Amino acid sequence: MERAQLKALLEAIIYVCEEPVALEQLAKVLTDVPAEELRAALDELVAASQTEDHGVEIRAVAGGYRMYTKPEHHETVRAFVRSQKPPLRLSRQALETLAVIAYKQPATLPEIQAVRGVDPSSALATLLEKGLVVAAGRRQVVGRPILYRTSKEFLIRFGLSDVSELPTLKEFEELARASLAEAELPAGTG
Amino acid sequence: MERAQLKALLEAIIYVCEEPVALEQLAKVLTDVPAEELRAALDELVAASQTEDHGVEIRAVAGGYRMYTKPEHHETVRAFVRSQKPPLRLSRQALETLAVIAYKQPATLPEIQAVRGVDPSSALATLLEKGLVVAAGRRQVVGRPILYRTSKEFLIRFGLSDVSELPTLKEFEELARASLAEAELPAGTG
Amino acid sequence: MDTLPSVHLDTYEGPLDLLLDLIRKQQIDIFDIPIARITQQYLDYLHRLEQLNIDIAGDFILMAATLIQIKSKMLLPPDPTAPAEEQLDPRTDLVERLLEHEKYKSAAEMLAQRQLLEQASWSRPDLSAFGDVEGELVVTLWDLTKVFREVLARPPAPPAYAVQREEITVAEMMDEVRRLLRETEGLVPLLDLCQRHPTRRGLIVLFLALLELVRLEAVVAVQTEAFGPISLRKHKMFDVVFVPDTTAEIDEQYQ
Repeated sequence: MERAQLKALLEAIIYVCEEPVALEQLAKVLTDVPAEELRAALDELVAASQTEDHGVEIRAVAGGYRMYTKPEHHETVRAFVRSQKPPLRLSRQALETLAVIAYKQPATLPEIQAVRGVDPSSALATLLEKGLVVAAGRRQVVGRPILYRTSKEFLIRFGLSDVSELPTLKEFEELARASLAEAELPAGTG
Repeated sequence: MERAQLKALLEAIIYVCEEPVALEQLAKVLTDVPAEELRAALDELVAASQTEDHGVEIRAVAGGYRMYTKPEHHETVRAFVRSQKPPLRLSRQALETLAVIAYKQPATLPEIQAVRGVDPSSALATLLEKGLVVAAGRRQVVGRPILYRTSKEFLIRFGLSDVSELPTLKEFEELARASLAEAELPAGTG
Repeated sequence: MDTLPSVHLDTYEGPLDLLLDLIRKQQIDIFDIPIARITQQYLDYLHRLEQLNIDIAGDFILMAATLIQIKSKMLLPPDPTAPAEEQLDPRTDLVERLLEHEKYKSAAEMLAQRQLLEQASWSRPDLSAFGDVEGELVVTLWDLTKVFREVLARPPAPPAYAVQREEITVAEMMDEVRRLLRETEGLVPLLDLCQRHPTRRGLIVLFLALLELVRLEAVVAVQTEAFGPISLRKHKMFDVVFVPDTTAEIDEQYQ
C-alpha cells in the first residue's frame, strides 16, 4: 500500500473509533503493512493535523491514537452547538402525553390522565418546559383546572401549519392496517 | 479571522455536529465573517479533504456539511465501527414509492397510487416509520388528503445535498422508452 | 392462443408490473401493443392465480377491465364524426401509464444504488468534549400519531378507589404555599420552597401548584434581575381566591 493511501485508511479508522486505537490493533488488521511503516504513517498524520488550518487533530494518548477538536476553538464550537436547535427528543412518557394533548386539545390534567391511565404530571412539566404545550385558560368546572394545548413551537417542530393538519386516527389506521396485512399475505398479491 | 484559522474552526464544528451544518447556521454564530468568505473556506475544506491521503472527507449533504469516511475504505473501516446505524433495508415496493414521492413531492396517496397502479399504503407506512418520508400539510381538494414529502433523513441516507441533485426524470424516461420500444424492431417503427 | 410466457406468480406487485413483464419477455414494442393477445395472457395469468387460491387484489381486476375496454374499442371502426380528441389510439393512456411506471422503477433502482454507496461511509459526530445527548427518542409526526393510537388501545387503568397517597398532592401543595405566604407580607424565595420538597415528584407538584396559584391570581412570582432568584409574594386577590373550598376542588381534579 502506498503511503498516501495508508494514511487515508488510518485517518478513517481513527475517525470512526471512539476509543484510542492502538498500534497493535491496527497491525492486526493491516497485516501486510510493516510496523515501522505504520508508525511512520501515524507520525505523519499526527504532524499534518497540527497545522493551523486544522481544527481536528490526531493525538497519541493512552497507548493509542484518537481525534480531538483543538482547545483553541472550544469556545466558538460550544457557542455553535448551543445555537443549534437540537432535534426534538422526548421520552416515551412525554411523547404519549403530547399525543393525547395534540389530539384532545384543549385538555386538563385529569382528562389527560383519564386517557393515559398514568399520572402525566411529570411528562406535562417536561412539555411545558420545552415549550411544546402551553396553558390555555381554564375549564369552567369545579376547581377550574387549567386547560393545555399544543404551542406554535409544536407546530413548527412537527412541520404543521395548523393542528387540523394532524393525520386523523382513521388515516393512520388505514396506513397501519395495510402494512400489517402486507406481512401476512403472500408477496405479489398485495 | 484569517482563512487558515477559519478553516480550522469550521473543521472542528463540522466534526462535532451530528446534523449537517448549514451555511446560514454558521453565519449566525460567526457574525464577523462575511458569507462569501465562509463559503470559500467551506469549499476549500471540502476540496482539501478529497485528496487521496485523506480518509475522512467533508461533503455537502442535506443542505449542510458533514464528515464521512470515504466509501473506498469501507471494508477495513467496518471492522472498527462500534455503533452501526442499522442498514436501511427497503423492499422494491417501498423504494418505488419513495422514488415517486421524491420526484412528485409533495404528493398525496391517491396521486402516488395513480403512478404505481397499486395501493401504496403499506409501502408508505414503512417509509413514514423509517422517517424517510414525512407529512407536509394537506392538499386543498375534496377530502383534504395528506401531502407527503421526503425528509432530511432521506437526504442523509441517500447522500443528497438537496432533492434537486437527483437525476432528472427525463433521463429515466429516455431509458424507459429505449428499453421498451426498440426491442427487435426495424428502425423507425418505435 | 399463444402459450403464456413463463411468469413468476410472486414477483408482481401490481398489474403494471405484470404487463411490463409480458411486454418485455415477448419483445413487444410498447408503442404498438397487440392488445388482444396481451389481454388474453393477462386474463390467463389471473385464472392461474385463482386456481392457486390466491386472492387477487382489486388493482389486478381493475386492469383486466381496462384491457377489455381497450380491446373492444380497437374492434370498433373509428367514428369519422367524433371530435379529434376521441380519435386517439385507445391504447395511448395505458402506454403512458406503463412508461410512467417504468420510469419510476428505474428511479427506484438509482435510489437503491445511491443508498448502497452511502452505506459504505460512516459519520461519527463527537460531542463528547461538549457534553450533551440524552437517551431520548427523536420523534416525528408519525410517531406522535402512532403513540396516540397505542395509548387509546391500552386497556383502561383500574379505577382508583383506594388511593394510598404517600406523597403530597397539588392541592396540598397549594395549601402549604398559601399558609407560608399568609404568615408573611414579604417575599418568599422559591428556592426555600424547592428545598422543602427535594424529590422529583415533589418539585413537579410544587411547579404545578405554583402554576395554579399564579393562574388563580393568588400568588405573584417576582424576579428582580435577569437570571436572578425568583421569589413569591401574595397577590392582591390572595384572600379572595382562597375561599374555603378551592383547594378541595383542585384536589378532586388532580386525583
